[in-house]
Amino acid sequence: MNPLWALVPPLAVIPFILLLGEKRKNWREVSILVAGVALFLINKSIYNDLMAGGTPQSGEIGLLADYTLKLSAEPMGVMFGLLASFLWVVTTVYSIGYMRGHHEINQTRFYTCFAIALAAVMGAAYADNLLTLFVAYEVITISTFPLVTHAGGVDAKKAGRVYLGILMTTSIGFLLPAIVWTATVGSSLDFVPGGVLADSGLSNGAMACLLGLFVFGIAKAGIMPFHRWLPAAMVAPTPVSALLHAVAVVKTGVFSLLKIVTYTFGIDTVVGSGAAQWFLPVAAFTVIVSSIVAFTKDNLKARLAYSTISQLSYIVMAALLATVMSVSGGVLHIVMHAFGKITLFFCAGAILVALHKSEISKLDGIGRRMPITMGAFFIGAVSIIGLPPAGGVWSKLLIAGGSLDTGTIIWASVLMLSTLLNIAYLLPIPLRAFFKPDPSLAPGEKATLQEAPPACLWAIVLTAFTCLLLFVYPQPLTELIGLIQWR
Amino acid sequence: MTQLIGLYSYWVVIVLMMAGLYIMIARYNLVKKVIGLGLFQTSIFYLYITMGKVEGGTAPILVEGKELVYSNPLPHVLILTAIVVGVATSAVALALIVRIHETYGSIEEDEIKDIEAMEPDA
Amino acid sequence: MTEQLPALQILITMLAAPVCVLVRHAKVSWAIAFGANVFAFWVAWQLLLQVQDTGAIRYALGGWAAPTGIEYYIDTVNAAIVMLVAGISSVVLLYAYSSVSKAIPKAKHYLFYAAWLLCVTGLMGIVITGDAFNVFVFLEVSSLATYMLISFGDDRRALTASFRYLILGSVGASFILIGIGFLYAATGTLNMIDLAERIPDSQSQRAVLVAFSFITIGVLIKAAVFPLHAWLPNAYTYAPVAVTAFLAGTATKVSLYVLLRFFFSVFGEDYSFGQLFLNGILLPAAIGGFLLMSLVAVFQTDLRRMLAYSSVAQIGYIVAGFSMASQAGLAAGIVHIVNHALIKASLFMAVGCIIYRVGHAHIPSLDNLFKRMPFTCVAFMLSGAGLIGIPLTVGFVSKFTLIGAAMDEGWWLLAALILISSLLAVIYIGRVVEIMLFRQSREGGQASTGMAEAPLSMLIPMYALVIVALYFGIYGSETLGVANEAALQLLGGFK
Amino acid sequence: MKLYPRQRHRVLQVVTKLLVPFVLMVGLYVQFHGDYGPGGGFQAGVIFGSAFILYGLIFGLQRTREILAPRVLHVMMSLGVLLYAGTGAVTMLLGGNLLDYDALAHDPLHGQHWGLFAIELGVGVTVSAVMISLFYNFASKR
Amino acid sequence: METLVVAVLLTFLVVIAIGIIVLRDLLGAVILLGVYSLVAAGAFVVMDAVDVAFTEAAVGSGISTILFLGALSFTSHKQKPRGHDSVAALVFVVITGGVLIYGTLDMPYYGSAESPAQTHPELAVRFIEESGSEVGPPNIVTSVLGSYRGYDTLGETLVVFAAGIAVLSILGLKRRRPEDEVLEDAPGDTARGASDNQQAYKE
Repeated sequence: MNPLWALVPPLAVIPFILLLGEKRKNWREVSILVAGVALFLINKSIYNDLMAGGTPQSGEIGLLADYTLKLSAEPMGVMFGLLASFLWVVTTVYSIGYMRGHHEINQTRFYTCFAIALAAVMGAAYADNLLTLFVAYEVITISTFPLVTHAGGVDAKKAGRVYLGILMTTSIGFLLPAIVWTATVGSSLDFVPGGVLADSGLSNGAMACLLGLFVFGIAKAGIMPFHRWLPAAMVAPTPVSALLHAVAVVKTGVFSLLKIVTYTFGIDTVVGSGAAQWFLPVAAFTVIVSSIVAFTKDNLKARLAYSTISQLSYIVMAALLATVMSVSGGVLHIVMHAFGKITLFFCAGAILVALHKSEISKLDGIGRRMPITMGAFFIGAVSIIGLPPAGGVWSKLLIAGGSLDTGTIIWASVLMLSTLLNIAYLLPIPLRAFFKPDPSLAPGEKATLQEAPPACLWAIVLTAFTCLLLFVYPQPLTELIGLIQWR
Repeated sequence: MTQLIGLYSYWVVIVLMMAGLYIMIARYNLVKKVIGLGLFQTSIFYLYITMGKVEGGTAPILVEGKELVYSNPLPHVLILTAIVVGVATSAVALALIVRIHETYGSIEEDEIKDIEAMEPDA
Repeated sequence: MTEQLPALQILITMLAAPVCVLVRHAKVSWAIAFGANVFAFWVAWQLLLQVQDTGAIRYALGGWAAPTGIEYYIDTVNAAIVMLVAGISSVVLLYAYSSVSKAIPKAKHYLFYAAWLLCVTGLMGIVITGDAFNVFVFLEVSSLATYMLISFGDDRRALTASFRYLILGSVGASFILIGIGFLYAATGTLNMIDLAERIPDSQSQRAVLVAFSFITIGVLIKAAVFPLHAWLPNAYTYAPVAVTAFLAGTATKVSLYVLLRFFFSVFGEDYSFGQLFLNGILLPAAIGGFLLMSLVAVFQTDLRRMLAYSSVAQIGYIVAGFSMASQAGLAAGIVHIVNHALIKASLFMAVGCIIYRVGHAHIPSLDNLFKRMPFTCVAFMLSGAGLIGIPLTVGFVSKFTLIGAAMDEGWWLLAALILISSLLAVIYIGRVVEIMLFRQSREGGQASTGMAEAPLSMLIPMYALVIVALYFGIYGSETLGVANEAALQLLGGFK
Repeated sequence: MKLYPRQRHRVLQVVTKLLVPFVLMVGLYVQFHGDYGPGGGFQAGVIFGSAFILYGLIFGLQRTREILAPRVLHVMMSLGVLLYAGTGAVTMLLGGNLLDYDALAHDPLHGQHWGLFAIELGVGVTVSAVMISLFYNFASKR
Repeated sequence: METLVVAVLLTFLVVIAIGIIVLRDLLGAVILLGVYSLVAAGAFVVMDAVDVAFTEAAVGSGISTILFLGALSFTSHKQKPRGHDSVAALVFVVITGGVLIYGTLDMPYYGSAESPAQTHPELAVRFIEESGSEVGPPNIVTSVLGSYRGYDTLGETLVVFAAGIAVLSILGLKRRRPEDEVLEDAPGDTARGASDNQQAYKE
């Protein structure tokens, strides 16, 4: 199937959203769900095509004289597309419950921007060349800006400034010149196995500069010091945070980086030129420091945000290590982390809707009021930490294994250290919820069940279940990764 | 020395042009600026006409049956056009000055700037 | 018929101007002006197709073959620019109908449209002529009409802005006149093709050099290239907004075209850039323009003035493209001429809509405007995104090509500076967008009184331009293709 | 322009009345004799205009306007341009290029003659009308 | 002889130009500008440009002087004593002039018959030799103006037209009230006139 179809459902649903509006919100949400399911099916069909040995691709649009906009499916993109479309459905289900439960305003605008962002994510997933990827990347930035500033207050405005400021500055200041440079020295901007820069004649130093422009230019990957936008975006409603932090924005960042390393530089070029050596320490630094910062945050969403920064840098490291195993692990980690983190955010939102609490220190004993939510939280946390029986363990193993290929154990030990920190800042939350006494209850009083709206709950259960499923049955993903052409 | 004689008129004309330009730049009075513009342009006309002159020539009006040397008519034509353009520009400039004086009560550039500096943004 | 197209290009709008004065009726003269412009646009389109098909067209006026007579010389470069001028003029005229009816006393409408027609005629005349002196004549036609159009502004500062432009513009025109005079003395001809042939052999190379520098400075003033831009901010701020939209899209662009024509066709690339090292002058002007003027734009409180400074900055980009004197650089400059014209015209049209409803364009007082005028604000944002150079807008196409061209030349610093100035654009556009989207916390902001959009007759033309811009932002190869072709022709000299 | 018509001078009035027709005559001469001597449409227009300006200066704007209404001037200045550009259009209709007067008659020289006549007339009409109009505008503003 | 006359006239022009710069009385400067045009016109006659001389005399010293006087009658006659010793302007002007003089150093000398302008076979030479048979009128300037470069003259007419409507729109076209018409013939009452204008502007 032509990957262009993947853009159709999210774009086609926009007129419906606008027309149906606030007055017929049920129909509006039904139409979004229909679009989501359609999108997932389209991605599934692209997946089938790919597995059957086809190379689905679209026609091209001449954006610039020699460079075109074109979509095509390759394993990483299909995986990302499947992930994003699946989570769109789930997030929509969740946000139906959340947005109503939380009485949010301007829901029409919210869903519209959401749909545009999704279309752009599809564009990024199936981008056939750097130019297309860049276009999609920028559209995501802009279409998610109104989501971040959704609340409309002074805080939201400030956060919006930081969000747009960092993402735009880096993408215009670093990413764009990197792409133009690539176009100048490489023969094309296309993504080709083995990379186009392999025989560009760039010196090792220049190669390192170029790679650096990409690494820092893609601030969506959250590498320090350009990570500030992510915690700032916390003012957004929880479904947005879930979307931003689990699917659309951050994953586009690391996904882009993985693709660029694999198909623009070529993993051999990255290793051969030694370019990555300059940036691996930065990624490692980010992993550790953001874990420590997460530890200090009492606000649940802020803690999750810093956790995300840390986890993203795993993938950045995976990309920079540039071995087959590590990059495979990075690709897999996109999925694993997505399911884990979205579960956690859903839970955070559910707690906010049901109990109006957002600080970790106030969560004592809520496990008895919201057992399902907190149970799911536990599973998500386990997956993020990378312990069995959740899927996160596979990707972490792959990345760690890949890092050993480089002949040093530094990077592996960074991962291990961060795992310990993960345990330290994530596990206490469910433990607190289940085992500490609830201070609002008189001694001996039984806690009443106060779960979030059912729509939220369904979504939470689904994602938590997937985390577990991916532990026992990761084969479809590994098969897909096996199709990646490395050289 | 030949150069001095041959180019003397160009140089004087250039000095005249610069006199006009100087008035346009250095004088704050709007009318004076337009006067400077007139001076500047008239001097440019002079430059062109100088270029068309041929030693011992006559005005480019054909006289039947005589072999005469004629001065180059083309600069004349160009300058006829330029004169018209010049007076048209002056007319518009003066009209603007009249209105400026009417609304600002001044035709001195610095005074007008002071007045404008006090006004809020549009 | 087709061989008479070049003459029709000028003649119809030229005839329409006096007809407007004859009918003295606001609506009828608007209709005449609009019809004439649309026709001119159609002719320009046909000409572009014809030029791409058959190569450059030479049209001898009065039947006197050049260099004896005056001729039109039309190749891809100027066919594209004429089309741009006629197109922008048509769309903005459509828009002007409502915009002007509120801003200008009705009794003067017919004069306004007549002046507009004269201005368009002058601009198109400058572009398609192949005669150096004729450039001067039509430059003055358009200039006089422009002074008049600016003076229509309802603020009294429009008068001084117009006067200042008149003085500076006359200095520029006089410089051009002097330059042409020196060229004539050195070569004996006025026809551009003939000039190009005779300049290298001229005995008076010093005169040629002076001619070159005077023409350059004269045109730079007209094109408002930094630091010769002093006339532009006030003129754009106080002229009626429709006029500003029109001028921003056409007048400076035409001057930039003249620059190209003289640099590359008449004097030749070898002379301008090889012998004279012209980029030593152009490059600092360009960089100073896009950096300093973007910075100045950030601190403006009047939306029109902010956009005016941004115009000077964007002209800097164009000149930066020219200064590379490479095919890629020229193509980037030319494509940005078109793209910036589209963006700026639609931005000023959006400002016009705001002024139409709100009565002013004071940025801090536009808070929460999105609620009242969502369509206008969306148009503003889309065009503003183009100014920044966000992908899928035309601005991206030009910026990408420009940076690519700079890197091709190995001018890394220039590429970096261009990027920095794009970031400044993010700030000055972002600031306005933020104010439009959010309510200020202070008292006395816009009361949130339902929707109050500008009339459809203003919105439709504005969106027409926005959509065209989006189209060329996505199918950028179409404009780039023409620009590349034009750049090749310019570098190849007259054929 | 400040005019002081009440303090008019009888001698000036008489002289002007005598002079104006002659000036007009000179204008016409320059207009139609431009082919042979110096002068042409533009100069003729200026002279023609100056006759009215002289009249206006002496007899006051009001009376001059009664003779030649501003409205008429607008028509004249437009017609002049139309005549000129229209000549160009006619040459195109007759198969020549814009302003190729050869197309106006069978004999190119005759064509040139007619063409020059028409365009000089156009210039003259426009210029005289504009000159008088300029005078009106500056004079009526006080 | 001709050269001598031209030199004398040029010297006159310089004197007048200095007078214009120095004179603070605008009326005087305007008159001097008129004289300047007249002297220039005289020089044009000597340099065989009779048509130009005719026009310059009529326009430069006639029409434009009248326009200036018209404008001055509303404004003050004195230029305020400011904006004088502008060093920057002086430097700019001197440099510009220096560049121009540099440019003339290898120009054809005054009156040279061999200069490119005089010998271009398709322009100057053709105009002089062929215009009689190609266009007709003995006055070559008329032929060139009307026919060879008729398109320029069309542009020139447009400029005049543009100036006409520009001045019309800037100054004229006000809705006049009856009392204005009466005032027209009264000796200028400036105070009243000014207030009228203010009102008219507001309209």
